[in-house]
Amino acid sequence: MQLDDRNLTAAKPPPSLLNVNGIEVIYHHVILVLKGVSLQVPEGRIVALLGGNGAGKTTTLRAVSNLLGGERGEVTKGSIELRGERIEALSPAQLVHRGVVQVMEGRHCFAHLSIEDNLLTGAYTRRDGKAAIAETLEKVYQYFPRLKARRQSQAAYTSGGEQQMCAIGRALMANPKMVLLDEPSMGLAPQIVDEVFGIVRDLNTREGVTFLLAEQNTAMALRYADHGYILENGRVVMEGEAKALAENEDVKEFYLGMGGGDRRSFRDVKSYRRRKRWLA
Amino acid sequence: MTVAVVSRMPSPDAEQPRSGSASAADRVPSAAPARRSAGDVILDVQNVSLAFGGVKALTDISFDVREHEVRAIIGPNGAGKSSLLNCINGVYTPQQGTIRLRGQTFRHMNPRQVAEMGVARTFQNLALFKGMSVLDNLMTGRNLKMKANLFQQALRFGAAEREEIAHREVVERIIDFLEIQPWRKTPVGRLPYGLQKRVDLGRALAMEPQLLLLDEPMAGMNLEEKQDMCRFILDVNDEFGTTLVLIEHDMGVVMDISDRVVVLDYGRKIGDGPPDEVRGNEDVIRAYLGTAG
Amino acid sequence: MLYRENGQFKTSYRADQQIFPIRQDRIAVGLLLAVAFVVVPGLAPEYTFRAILIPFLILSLAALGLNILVGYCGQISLGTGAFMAVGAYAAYNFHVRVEGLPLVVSLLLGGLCATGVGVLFGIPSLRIRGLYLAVATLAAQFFVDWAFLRIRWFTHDSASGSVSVSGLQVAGLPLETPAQKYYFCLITVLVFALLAKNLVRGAIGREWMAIRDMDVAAAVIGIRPVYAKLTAFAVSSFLVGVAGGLWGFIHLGAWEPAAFGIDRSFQLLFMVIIGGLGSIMGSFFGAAFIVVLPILLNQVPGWFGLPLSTATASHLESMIFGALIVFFLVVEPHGLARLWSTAKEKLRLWPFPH
Amino acid sequence: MGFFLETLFGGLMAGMLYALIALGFVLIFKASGVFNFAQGAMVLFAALAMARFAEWWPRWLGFDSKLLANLLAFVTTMAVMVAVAWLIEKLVLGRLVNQDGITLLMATLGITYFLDGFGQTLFGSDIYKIDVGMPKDPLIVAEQTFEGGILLSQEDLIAALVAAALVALLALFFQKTSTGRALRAVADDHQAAQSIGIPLSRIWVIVWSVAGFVALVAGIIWGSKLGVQFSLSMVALKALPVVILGGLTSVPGAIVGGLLIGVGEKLSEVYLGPLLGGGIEIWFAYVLALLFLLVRPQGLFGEKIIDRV
Amino acid sequence: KEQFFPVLVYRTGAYAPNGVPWANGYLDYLKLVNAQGGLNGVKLTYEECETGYATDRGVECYERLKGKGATLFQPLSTGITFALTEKAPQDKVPLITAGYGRSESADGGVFKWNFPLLGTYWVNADVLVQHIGKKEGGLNKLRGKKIALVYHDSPFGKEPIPLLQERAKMHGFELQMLPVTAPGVEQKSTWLQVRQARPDYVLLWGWGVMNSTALKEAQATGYPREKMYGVWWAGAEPDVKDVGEGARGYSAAAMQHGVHPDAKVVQNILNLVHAKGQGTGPREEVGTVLYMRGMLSAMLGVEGVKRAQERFGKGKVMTAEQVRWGLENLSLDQAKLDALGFAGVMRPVSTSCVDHMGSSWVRVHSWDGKKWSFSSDWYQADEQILKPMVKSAADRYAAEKKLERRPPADCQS
Ligand SMILES: Nc1ncnc2c1ncn2[C@@H]1O[C@H](COP(=O)(O)OP(=O)(O)OP(=O)(O)O)[C@@H](O)[C@H]1O
Ligand SMILES: Nc1ncnc2c1ncn2[C@@H]1O[C@H](COP(=O)(O)OP(=O)(O)OP(=O)(O)O)[C@@H](O)[C@H]1O
Ligand SMILES: [Mg+2]
Ligand SMILES: [Mg+2]
Repeated sequence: MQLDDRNLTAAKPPPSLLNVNGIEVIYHHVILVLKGVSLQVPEGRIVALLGGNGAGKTTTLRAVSNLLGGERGEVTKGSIELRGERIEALSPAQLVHRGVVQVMEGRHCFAHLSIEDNLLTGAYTRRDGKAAIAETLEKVYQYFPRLKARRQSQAAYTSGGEQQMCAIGRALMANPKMVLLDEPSMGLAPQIVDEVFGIVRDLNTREGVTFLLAEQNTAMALRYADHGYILENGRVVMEGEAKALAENEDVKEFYLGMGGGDRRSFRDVKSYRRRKRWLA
Repeated sequence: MTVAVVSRMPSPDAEQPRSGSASAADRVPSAAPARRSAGDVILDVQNVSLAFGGVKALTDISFDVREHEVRAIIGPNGAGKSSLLNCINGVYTPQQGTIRLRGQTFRHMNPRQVAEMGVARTFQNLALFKGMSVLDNLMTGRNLKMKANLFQQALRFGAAEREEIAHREVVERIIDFLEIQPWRKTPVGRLPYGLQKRVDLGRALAMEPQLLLLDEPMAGMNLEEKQDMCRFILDVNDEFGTTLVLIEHDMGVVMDISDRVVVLDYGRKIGDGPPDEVRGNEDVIRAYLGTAG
Repeated sequence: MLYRENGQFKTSYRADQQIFPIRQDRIAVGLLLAVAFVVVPGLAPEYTFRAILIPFLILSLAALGLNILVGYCGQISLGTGAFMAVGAYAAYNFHVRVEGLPLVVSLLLGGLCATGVGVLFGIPSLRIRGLYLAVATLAAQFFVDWAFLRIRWFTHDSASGSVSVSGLQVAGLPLETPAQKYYFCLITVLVFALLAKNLVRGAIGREWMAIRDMDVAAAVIGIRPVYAKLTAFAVSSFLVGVAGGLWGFIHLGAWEPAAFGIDRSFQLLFMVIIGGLGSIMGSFFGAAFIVVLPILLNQVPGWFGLPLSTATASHLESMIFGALIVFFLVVEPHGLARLWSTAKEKLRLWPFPH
Repeated sequence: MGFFLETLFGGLMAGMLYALIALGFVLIFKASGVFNFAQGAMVLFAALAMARFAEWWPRWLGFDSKLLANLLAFVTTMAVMVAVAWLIEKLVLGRLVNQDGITLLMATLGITYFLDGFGQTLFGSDIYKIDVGMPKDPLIVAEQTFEGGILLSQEDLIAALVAAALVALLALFFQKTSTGRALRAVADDHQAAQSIGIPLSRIWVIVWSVAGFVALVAGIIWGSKLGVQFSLSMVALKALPVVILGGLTSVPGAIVGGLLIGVGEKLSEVYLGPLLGGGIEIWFAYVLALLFLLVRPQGLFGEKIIDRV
Repeated sequence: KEQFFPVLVYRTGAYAPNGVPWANGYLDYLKLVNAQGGLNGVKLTYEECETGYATDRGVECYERLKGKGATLFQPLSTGITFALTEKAPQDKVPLITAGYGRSESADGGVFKWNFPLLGTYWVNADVLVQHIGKKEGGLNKLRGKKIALVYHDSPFGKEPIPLLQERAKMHGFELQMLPVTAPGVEQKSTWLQVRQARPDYVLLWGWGVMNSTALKEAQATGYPREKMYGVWWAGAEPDVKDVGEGARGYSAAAMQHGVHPDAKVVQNILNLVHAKGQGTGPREEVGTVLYMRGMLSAMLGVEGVKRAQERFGKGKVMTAEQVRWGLENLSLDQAKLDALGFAGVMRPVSTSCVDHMGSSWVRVHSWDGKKWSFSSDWYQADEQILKPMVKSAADRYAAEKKLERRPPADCQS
């Protein structure tokens, strides 16, 4: 279904950094997950990817960063372009060299390494010297003081939230141009969630880093993003300026929980299984 | 047998008006506590301390959980919330303190004993059996209740088969309820993160616990899904009187559905009481909630 | 279009819990059994019985046993050969020392002895995990090899350490011709495969898999790791022990410890992994693959009239064998069984690609 | 007493030789999480190549300096081992990213078969000789102190020194370089390593090449000791308890494990063997390792096995 | 008209260096027979099958080739021999285990289908003790001496033990047993024990890499090679080649043959087979110890067929059962051997219904650092010792298997 919000995209001036054109992704040769997803991420913007569990957000990000191989998935149709260059055949490492880094869902810290070593491996691709790396490390510690306190602990023995910070920090260590963030807020205390989004905005405005952000915390995501896509069942069902999306009645009802204007209490929700779907 | 109990599992039918104690008045968020008479203390944690080498994960924590209540634990990252749950169900052994569970006092808890006493839990970092199907994952939750011995199972006649089917029925109801029917036979390793969380919950529910410990069950869900989950948790709580201990970072959820809240900070307890009271507590605001509240 | 489950609705959980819930599968299995019981014995030449079918069946049983341990319970074992040896030598001792003991009983008792030894060497698994556990099982392997070579009592005082049996009978029927042996193996293997299948799809199977996938979580939902691991060792080594007995009694007739050496352990591990970890069917696939492939490879040059020397052929065989292992792992790390189910999945969708 | 010391020394030397093979295992495991069963086959392959090239080069180029022949053969073999590493990455590991340890282990078993067949096809399956001028005759020391003196094998002594040097070098590499850290990251989580830009393929080629180098050194030493023939690949089985006792991830562990196993098995065979009928050293090595593991399940120096929910 | 010879060999694996020359010799001899016009006009055909010295693969080879009308089998591995001994009677195929296999199978009264022609390990061991006794100046001089048996820890290595124990009892020497785990690449502790015990002699019962390793370890521990005597499987070129000078002085049993580059049959092979480019292996190998052994083994099989033809019809293809009769009634006297080109290589062989061994002539040869050469005269194993041992072991086997001894009438079948 096409929504009028489409029109709003037309006015976008900046050139798109990342262009995903109608990709299809299949896992294990038989499970078709993405059924023609297209999206644009303009340079220097924050784009949010929204949608329920199993909509295909993670899969989209994996397709972009080319991490599908390890999951036995493959892109079977469509193309992905970074600054006009096709990148489906590039290795993840080459993408990192081009400045695209992904923060994986579910943390994936290096269990046996200390937090600090985890962060330092993040700078593996950097060639700008020890001093510059140390500087970034300091910056990450500033963002997440908790990490500094736990720097010598083995990552496996830190708490869930600490690992999440570690994963985000590790990606930032690469000094990326574009970050693919998969559910960054998961498992973080509210203050830290604010902090993370603060960092996103900060990097975005001050260093021009582009973000593609898969997030369940819709309200937060739409607050910080410029543009949003809503995925359902492997298809983009709605897209538009973040503000416009936040105003949309359906989005309000299903993603922001404000059907009747105010936020409803969790205690008041009367029944389940009343999910409306754009594509049923 | 067990099946009878579970047939009272919340009906999956959406439109049917909800019965029982959940009257409209109960759902006014501001009038949170005392929805029903608070029961006896089911779990009593006394002066528990836990350290890993130099890291003090928990220092002298005491709190109790009463029957039928929804007890939330909140606190910043690394405060020791998950560690506390791990102590309760015997994964970690605290260096100091005692834990009293339904009248019995433990120093060392053995996970099996704890499970036998009707305690189930979900995990923060998914701890599902990745190679097994959704169905099998939930069925393991019922293993404690299965009685057939090895030989009966190998031959699979009569009792063993009947038992298997009876438990399957229970599990199917949970599957229906969690809306994961299409994935019944999919290995859980292939499910998206959010669904895996649901399966994790389903496995704990399949144990029909009296005390259910939930470690961030709603991380990675969107609002709509969280609403469902809350509804569900409340239903379980209402209908079976299952006592719930819930760790959650979403303050909306915590404030709305919990009866009492414990706040941890760097291994210490800095607050304990009904949501409203905790929300107003200076220490809690400073340590956790931030100015936003 | 032929392979559809459309229209086959399950009206009871019992129906859904059958071993083969899809009708076409049931038909296929029925046909397969008919072939195995009726057609094959009529057609197969003696060589096929002795060199392919019988070893295939026996090794399938051993692979099945190993699969329970490695595939279902996640405990790596490199000592399968040892447990086979225990089964074979124990059965031999019962056979020669107890006058008139029926063959089947000897074999089962052999299996039970293997169970004992298996559990004994399984005890370290309570503390040691993963590859480290391989050491415990290798200790079993080398120790058992040594014991049967060195301790003459086990070999009934034969000077060379080699033992032999003959004149086997089952329920009064002689076990002489290849076809008789084949039937005996086929029935034994089918019975045990069925029992094993029941175990793995029942409560204990789920306990094993739970321990394999995440042992801490398993403990939290009330599974005792001790019980789960030791039963896995027990069941596994029982099956492996019976297979060992069959291998010695039925296939070889005379054997020495080298028949159950470390190579055998590796061979079985190959079968299990190539066939598919955690799949009963996979054990059969794996055994077929590993038994038949070398023989095929060995004969292929002959068919094409290629004048390869034995050495070259055999080196080539080793290379192709290695390459195929890698190839199958690359195509499907979960083994032939998974490849098979993916193929079925595709068939189900056919003619549409997805 | 003299005999005890002799046995002890014998055990220590044998242990160093095991350590040399064990090192190859540790290296690859530590750097990629792959338990490389093909290490034995690589030793054989490298030794075969070395022996044959040392024979062929003088024939091809028509000279007869043994030193030059050995040098040329060494260089050629090393090049071959790098090529093998590259192929293994391209055809096997590169396609098995993010798979379970056991799948990878299996793949290396496949490689083992392949290399065994390939090596013998290329280089023949006879017994060949590597002659790098190792002294063969025994050295008797301390003849005044003990009757009959203590016998040392010069060959083993040299081998042990080489092994020690190699271990020191590798330990340094892992501890001190950022590549060392990246290698350990790869072993922990292939996907996450990829996601932060660690080029798995390059890393693997490097590691397997280094393992090839270690295999070559081991092949030369063992080959000149035993002669180059198929059984060489079986010394890997003797290295297994060593790696595991020392800890799969520890380079120094390989040495310590090697020494313990070497001494343990020689003493047991010599003093316990006659009571039990002999031939016990092979299982004794494993039982010894097992006993240590019961105390420390991750081996003496291995990283703690992570066990957390 | 074709007589089919299955050839079980191992050209790969740990024992390949020893297996290959044997196999080449075997094939070359069959080729030679064909080049000379076959067996009274019957052409010999053959097919190799790789066993890798593994019992189960050997059994598979047996099953496969048996189906193609095999004349006889030569398993070339003690393990495979044990397995086939149980199968051959049913399949009615004779087994030749020339110089290996089970020693008690020399008793044709019980082992109808086994033919350990030329001698068994007991023969081998017996002669080595005799030789040592002779060096010491008489068997009675052995009293109080110590002889160590370093053996391959397998049925093969354990075969000689009963005989040596018997001899030890008789002459009062001490027998020290030192097993070496297969394949035998690790022998340090074995040789430390040798160094400690300082035995007067070491008997080496090894195969494959174990032999060269033992010699190297002996060198490294300074044990004199002159005091080491090997079984005939430890006395060929691959065992000493890469030890070279280090093995100088080492001796081994040679059941009948040794190295014979000049024998007439070898010349025939070179002229009629190799010269036509049909040689199986490299030319240099022809005439070496294991090559000779392969050739000899083939010859024995061929002569068995020839003998059978004498009874059942010249120029006909013989069945396996008929060949069995031929093998049981071999009578290769010196004249026949000379005619075949084996002059100087071996002594007469003649079998009978009870004696399936046919000969127990053995020499000893020694390695001088470059080649093997004979260092003793002919010996014969001591019947007095051997016979009762063979009989009692065979009886035991028969009892276990509930077999009857063959009645004399059966000898004509
Ligand atoms: N490794 C895999 N193998 C097979 N199917 C997979 C795999 N990963 C994902 N899928 C399937 O792809 C679909 C989309 O999954 P994806 O992880 O992209 O969802 P998501 O939008 O990220 O959900 P969530 O919010 O829960 O993380 C799901 O139906 C899932 O079953
Ligand atoms: N097994 C362990 N070994 C060492 N340290 C540990 C272990 N488990 C937890 N810790 C430490 O104890 C502290 C508390 O961890 P815990 O997981 O309980 O935090 P949490 O409150 O659940 O945090 P989050 O909200 O981030 O999940 C952390 O600093 C963590 O690093
Ligand atoms: Mg996701
Ligand atoms: Mg936590």
